[in-house]
Amino acid sequence: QDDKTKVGFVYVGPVGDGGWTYEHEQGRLAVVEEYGDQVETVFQESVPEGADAERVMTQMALSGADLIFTTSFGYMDPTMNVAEKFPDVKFEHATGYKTAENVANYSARFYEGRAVQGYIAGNMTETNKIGYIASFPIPEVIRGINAAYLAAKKVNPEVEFNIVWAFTWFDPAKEADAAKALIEQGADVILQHTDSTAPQAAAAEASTDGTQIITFGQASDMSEYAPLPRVSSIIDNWAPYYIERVGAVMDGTWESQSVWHGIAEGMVGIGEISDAVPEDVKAGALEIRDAIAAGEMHPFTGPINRQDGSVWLEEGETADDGTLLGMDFYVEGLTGEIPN
Amino acid sequence: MISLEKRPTPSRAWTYATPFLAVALTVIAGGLMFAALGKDPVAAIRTIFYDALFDPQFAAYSRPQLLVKAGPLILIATGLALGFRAGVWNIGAEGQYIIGALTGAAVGLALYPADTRMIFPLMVIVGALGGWAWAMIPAILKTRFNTNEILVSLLLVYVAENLLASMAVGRLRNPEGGGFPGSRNLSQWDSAANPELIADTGMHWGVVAAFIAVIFAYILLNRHLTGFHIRLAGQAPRAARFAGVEPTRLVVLCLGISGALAGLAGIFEVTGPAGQISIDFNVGYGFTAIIVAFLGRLHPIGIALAGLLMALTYIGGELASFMLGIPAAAIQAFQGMLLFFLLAVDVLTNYRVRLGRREASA
Amino acid sequence: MTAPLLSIQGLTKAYPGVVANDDVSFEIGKGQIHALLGENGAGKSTLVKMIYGLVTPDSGRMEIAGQPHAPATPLQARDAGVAMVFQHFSLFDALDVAENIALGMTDPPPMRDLAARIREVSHAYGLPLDPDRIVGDLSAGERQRVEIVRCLLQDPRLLIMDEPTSVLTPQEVEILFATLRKLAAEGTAILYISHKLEEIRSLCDAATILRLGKVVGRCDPRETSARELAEQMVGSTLSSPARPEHTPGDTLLTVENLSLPPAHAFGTPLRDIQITLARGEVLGIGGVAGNGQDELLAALSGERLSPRGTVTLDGSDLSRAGPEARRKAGLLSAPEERLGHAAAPDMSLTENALLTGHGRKGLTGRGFIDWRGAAGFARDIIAAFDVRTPGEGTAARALSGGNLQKFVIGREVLQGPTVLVVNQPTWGVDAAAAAAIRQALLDLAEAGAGVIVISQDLDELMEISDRFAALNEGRLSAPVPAATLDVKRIGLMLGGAHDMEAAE
Amino acid sequence: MDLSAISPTLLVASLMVAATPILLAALGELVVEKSGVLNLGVEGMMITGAICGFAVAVETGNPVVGFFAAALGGALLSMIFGVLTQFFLSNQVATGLALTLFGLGLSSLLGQGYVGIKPPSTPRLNLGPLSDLPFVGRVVFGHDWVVYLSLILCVAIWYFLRRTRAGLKLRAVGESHDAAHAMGLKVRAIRLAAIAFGGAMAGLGGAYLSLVRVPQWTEGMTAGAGWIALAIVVFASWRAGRVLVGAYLFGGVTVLQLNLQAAGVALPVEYLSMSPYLITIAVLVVMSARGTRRSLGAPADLGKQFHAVH
Ligand SMILES: Nc1ncnc2c1ncn2[C@@H]1O[C@H](COP(=O)(O)OP(=O)(O)OP(=O)(O)O)[C@@H](O)[C@H]1O
Ligand SMILES: Nc1ncnc2c1ncn2[C@@H]1O[C@H](COP(=O)(O)OP(=O)(O)OP(=O)(O)O)[C@@H](O)[C@H]1O
Ligand SMILES: [Mg+2]
Ligand SMILES: [Mg+2]
Repeated sequence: QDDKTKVGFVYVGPVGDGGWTYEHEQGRLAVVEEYGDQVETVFQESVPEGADAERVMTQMALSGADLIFTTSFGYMDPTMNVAEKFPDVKFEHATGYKTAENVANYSARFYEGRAVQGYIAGNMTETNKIGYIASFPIPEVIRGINAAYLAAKKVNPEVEFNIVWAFTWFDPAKEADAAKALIEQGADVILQHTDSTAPQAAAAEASTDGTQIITFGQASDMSEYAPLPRVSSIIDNWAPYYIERVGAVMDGTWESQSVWHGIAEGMVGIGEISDAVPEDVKAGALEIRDAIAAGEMHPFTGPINRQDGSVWLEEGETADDGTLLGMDFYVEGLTGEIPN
Repeated sequence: MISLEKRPTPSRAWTYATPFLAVALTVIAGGLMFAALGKDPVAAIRTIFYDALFDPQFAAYSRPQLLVKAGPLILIATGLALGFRAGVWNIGAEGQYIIGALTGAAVGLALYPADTRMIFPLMVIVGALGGWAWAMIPAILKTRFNTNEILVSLLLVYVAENLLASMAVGRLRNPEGGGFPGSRNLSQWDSAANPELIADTGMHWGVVAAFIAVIFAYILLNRHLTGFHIRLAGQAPRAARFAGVEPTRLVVLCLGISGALAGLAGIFEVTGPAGQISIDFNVGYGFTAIIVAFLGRLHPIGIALAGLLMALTYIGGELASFMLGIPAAAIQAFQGMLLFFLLAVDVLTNYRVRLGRREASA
Repeated sequence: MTAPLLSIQGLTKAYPGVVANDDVSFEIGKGQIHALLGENGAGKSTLVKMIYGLVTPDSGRMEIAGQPHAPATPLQARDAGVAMVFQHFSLFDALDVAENIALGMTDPPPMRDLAARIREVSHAYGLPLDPDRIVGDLSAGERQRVEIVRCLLQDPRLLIMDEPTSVLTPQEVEILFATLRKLAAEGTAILYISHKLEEIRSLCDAATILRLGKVVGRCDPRETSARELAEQMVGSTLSSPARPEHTPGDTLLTVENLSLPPAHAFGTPLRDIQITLARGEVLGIGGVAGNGQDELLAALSGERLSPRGTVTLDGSDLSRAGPEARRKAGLLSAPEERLGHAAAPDMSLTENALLTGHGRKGLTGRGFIDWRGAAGFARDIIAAFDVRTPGEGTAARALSGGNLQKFVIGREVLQGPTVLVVNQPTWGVDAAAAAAIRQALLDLAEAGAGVIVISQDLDELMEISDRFAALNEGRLSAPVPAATLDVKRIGLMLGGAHDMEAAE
Repeated sequence: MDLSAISPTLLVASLMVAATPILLAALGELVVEKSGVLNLGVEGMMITGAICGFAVAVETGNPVVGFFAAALGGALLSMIFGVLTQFFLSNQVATGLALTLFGLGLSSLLGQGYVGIKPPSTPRLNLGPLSDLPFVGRVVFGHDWVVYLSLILCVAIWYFLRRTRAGLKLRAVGESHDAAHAMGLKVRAIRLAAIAFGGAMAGLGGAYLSLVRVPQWTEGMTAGAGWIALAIVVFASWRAGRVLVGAYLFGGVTVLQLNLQAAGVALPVEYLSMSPYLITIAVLVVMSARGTRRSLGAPADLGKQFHAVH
């Protein structure tokens, strides 16, 4: 056994998905870049959640990995199981909530980025209709919808959200159809919480005749659609975290933790706001970004009511992480029901 | 000019030799592909076929995993093969697998946190019934309305997937899971768990069920009149009717058995290796099992072997993938090649190859 | 006779384990109607397939009108002026008549013109056809016409017919023969294969006899008796079935007011069928193919159920009983189509013996199969009925037609039926095998069973029936004693002459 | 809920786009099945077409060349199936499934350098004032050339199968390969040609996804469209016209359910997303229950092995 630190990554999709897994792969490459010969990284792509994940993690542990990043929510229980069998191997599980002596978890406050998006969207919409392509009705997604809506509503009280649940993280054709349906019904801003660039392309196509549709990159920058229709993006930037944690293993300072990083820590990035956005809106958006980063502002600051009109947050009150993590309700003003 | 001549009876020798020939050809073709991708072909092939079984670092763990991976494949394929033998085309086992897992898990979760030995058996029964019931939809539509069962069973897979997703984020969601999708972990609840029966063998109830199914199917097909009728109906439907076989009964029987076995595979998986109902709980066992069934030449023993081979390519493929950095896609293509070669060389079992057309037969 | 049109020299073709044609040589003159005779498996079909380019000979030469003839495909054979009517229909059920015919032509005219020509030619030869009908809807006789018209449209120099008459009425046979004679007179050579020796005697002017792939004789059939022909084919002397005198016993089977709608789009309904069958009696049912034979057999075998009270055996009502239950009660049957209906082609003889025999022969216990017993039963059939096969493990498809037919009949006979219903028991079977099968049926009746023989072979029915009835468009005429009939009258009955009752 | 927000014009126009990939693939499979061959590898051929078309379109900057490449790629891949089933007499069901597995793997290998790239666009045809007519302008005259090609192909395939001698031969081979062989038709050659054509059509369908409908390349992007195409052929009872109906019905329900969601219709979302499948089944049941045997008729020799004896 050489003294290289071996780091494993378990991916839920192919590294070529251009979204979620792609960004984690960028994080891995950043680790290689940072530590060069001192690390050896291995990864396994397209690992289904469940039994297969458990096997892949075990085999990685057997192959001598010191640290394993398991990058999908569904890997949580398998990670816990395998970690129990390999107390000397460190595990980092993304987007879950369980920890152990040798299991840390990490997640990103994407909703902070959603607030910036919502601000731009609310300012830019002319039809006051914003389309939202959602994947599954889980807290992560619901939180994003709420954050974006609150920010948009603040700058544009007339704004209305039309939400389509695609029930998939990734089905380009379906996402394209969903985007088209929303655009055809008058939405001129499309927000997405699914991973493909199909909605961007649909928006680009629909934009030709007079009306301009704008979109935002999701998971990755999707800059190939800038400056229009993509006017900005939320970028998952795992690199700083991965570099830090690998470093911690190397110098023996690794400890289990549970982190929820946002714009401040650089885990959530706001992609370049294109020139298609008017100067003042751009400035406003950057201001929000910086305020959030500085901890001066919280996207969920009262007064906020739940959809049914009951009070959630009093004036000036900010949401606690517990409620946010398990968010299963819409805020007041959103129409429709969360499917379940 | 090469021509083929049908053998009066299939060749025994080739029946056993062809799988090896196919593997050998795959090794060559796959090696070329790995080399073209800039990977060491020898290392890749060795990792796929050898390391998973014999490498001291992995074998102790991987070998039992072979059973874990092959179990559901064999269980489902055995059921499908009965139908395929009878000319009943259930290609929706994936859906029956999902529904089996959903119904079984639902019953278990409804009883949470009761602590009794009866829960697991109950879940297994309900899971089998769930798969059975889902397969009865194409069966009844076929017998009542003459609707094509291939199409209906296939479309129902998508319906089942939608149901699964909505259950995972809805009804069956773990109330203590902080709103995250997915059910409680069943494998961590003793009353519902399907644990490893003998430590480090990978043997769980699903694997036991798979082997029982293989034996059952073997006896059914070779020793029992019902199995004889199944084979008869597939080979000569009119003769079957003349013999007194009710086609309707057979459709219901075969779809029922294959659905129930797929459902069983689902419930064993969700209570064991997978542990919980999640949005993407199904990983394509139902479709892969179709290939396994045909690779095993629709023969129960053949299916058991084909299932194990298939599992080896998955597990060995994973090893090769992360040890050597081979893209998962290349492993998939490699599996495809193996299947192609297995299917191609099968011709030697049933046909004699003759070179030249004008020579008298040897 | 002028210079030969087709000359064949030393043609040899071997299949694994069997030499189908061994150094065969003969010639056919222009305008000659030449018979090719031989037992089942003698190699007749193989020979003509080589002439038609479907099978490539291992060695030997062929010439047509002096030109070498070595067709690699049927297309080349057709270009050389060869046309062929196949032993097994080579028709496409889902296509219409015109499309079927177009497919058999090298260079067909546009569909509209072709349809007109089909009408014209088929009428000219007395074989009227509607070009727009779907072939699957046609009766067997009409399907045969399609094949023949397909050949006629090509103005062939050599017309090959492989057992064409087995599905035609005597009247239709007459029309066909007239057609063939006309063609011959116009100079077309005809190579004619049939097991019906009387037909050959009346039609052909030369004959080549094959046995085990070798030419064993040539003769002028007009001057040779049917018996002599048969003996040349078989290579030994033949005995006709013996038909002892007997008095009918008590009634075994009654069919009353049996009516059934057609089972499928192409089927024939059964209309008000009445049958009584006595112990020891053979009832012959004649009729042209497609007039309800299959349906009648299905209604008796239990493949189709009929209203209560329509089928009664020994006093018990079997109308609602399936095939298994009927077999148990003693009502057995053997359908016409051997491969795929009476027997499963890819299954062994053991398995095929089990197919109908498991109940009466006690070959299963609580559903589990006694394979030893089944194999034993199969061996018994093979021995008792002289089925020529390497053993009971052989697949049914590997048997020649005649041998498989013996096996199928034997399987039912050896189960000791109370009543046995057979459809076309000797279809396409050579003379010796046919005689053996008929004898077995007579022996069965002798032993006290009732036998119903549905057949299109009138000679056969005349030979073995006690009483005779005709099936026409799903209606069964009242039976008449066979002894009182002659072929002409039967022909009229078959054609549906409704004056039958009046004639009584 | 605001149903008035759903514009029938746009709905029809977008369902045509949504249906085109499955229409193309299903038409190809129709021809294959008519020749008596059951190729379950449509998904694999589609995705191979998707990447071949995408890569070549990106490299050449010309989507038309891309579509050609896609057809070629699909056809080449289908030849693996063709050789295995026609020469090695392998089981068609298993070989087709293996082809899908292989195609998915191959396509992601080929596509490794093409993630996140924008392909050259395939514009709507500009038919001048015609495109500005109300409703028809958008629905009839407002599409890209591939949509028209798919419709033309639909008619052409109908014509080919029903009216031409080559089509007659192809159908004959599918009905009874033994009889066809006895008639001197080259059963294997005809089937191989049909398989290649099916592959090319599936390739086109895939390329339509990656070049027009989505448009981008991502692994596994066909996401089951090939299976739907297979289902549509059965649904259509092997008729070109009904393939069109089936594909548009399926595409229509898919698009409609998203529109209904976007309009906030208070139906449970999960039932809406199942609806394309459930409605297809329902229509099939109604058709089967009423249809006669022949109107449902699959080619009689579909999926059977052909082995000519010489
Ligand atoms: N289909 C069959 N026909 C005749 N005999 C059979 C058949 N199946 C099994 N038997 C008999 O049962 C006995 C045991 O057969 P076995 O169970 O080994 O079946 P098998 O088909 O020969 O083997 P396998 O299925 O492994 O190829 C043998 O003596 C065999 O003759
Ligand atoms: N394709 C084949 N493969 C193997 N053997 C064959 C094949 N075709 C025919 N034979 C064998 O060749 C011999 C001659 O068959 P052929 O069909 O020519 O006989 P036939 O005289 O036409 O008989 P029938 O009167 O029953 O039609 C038979 O033993 C048959 O089993
Ligand atoms: Mg013959
Ligand atoms: Mg014959």
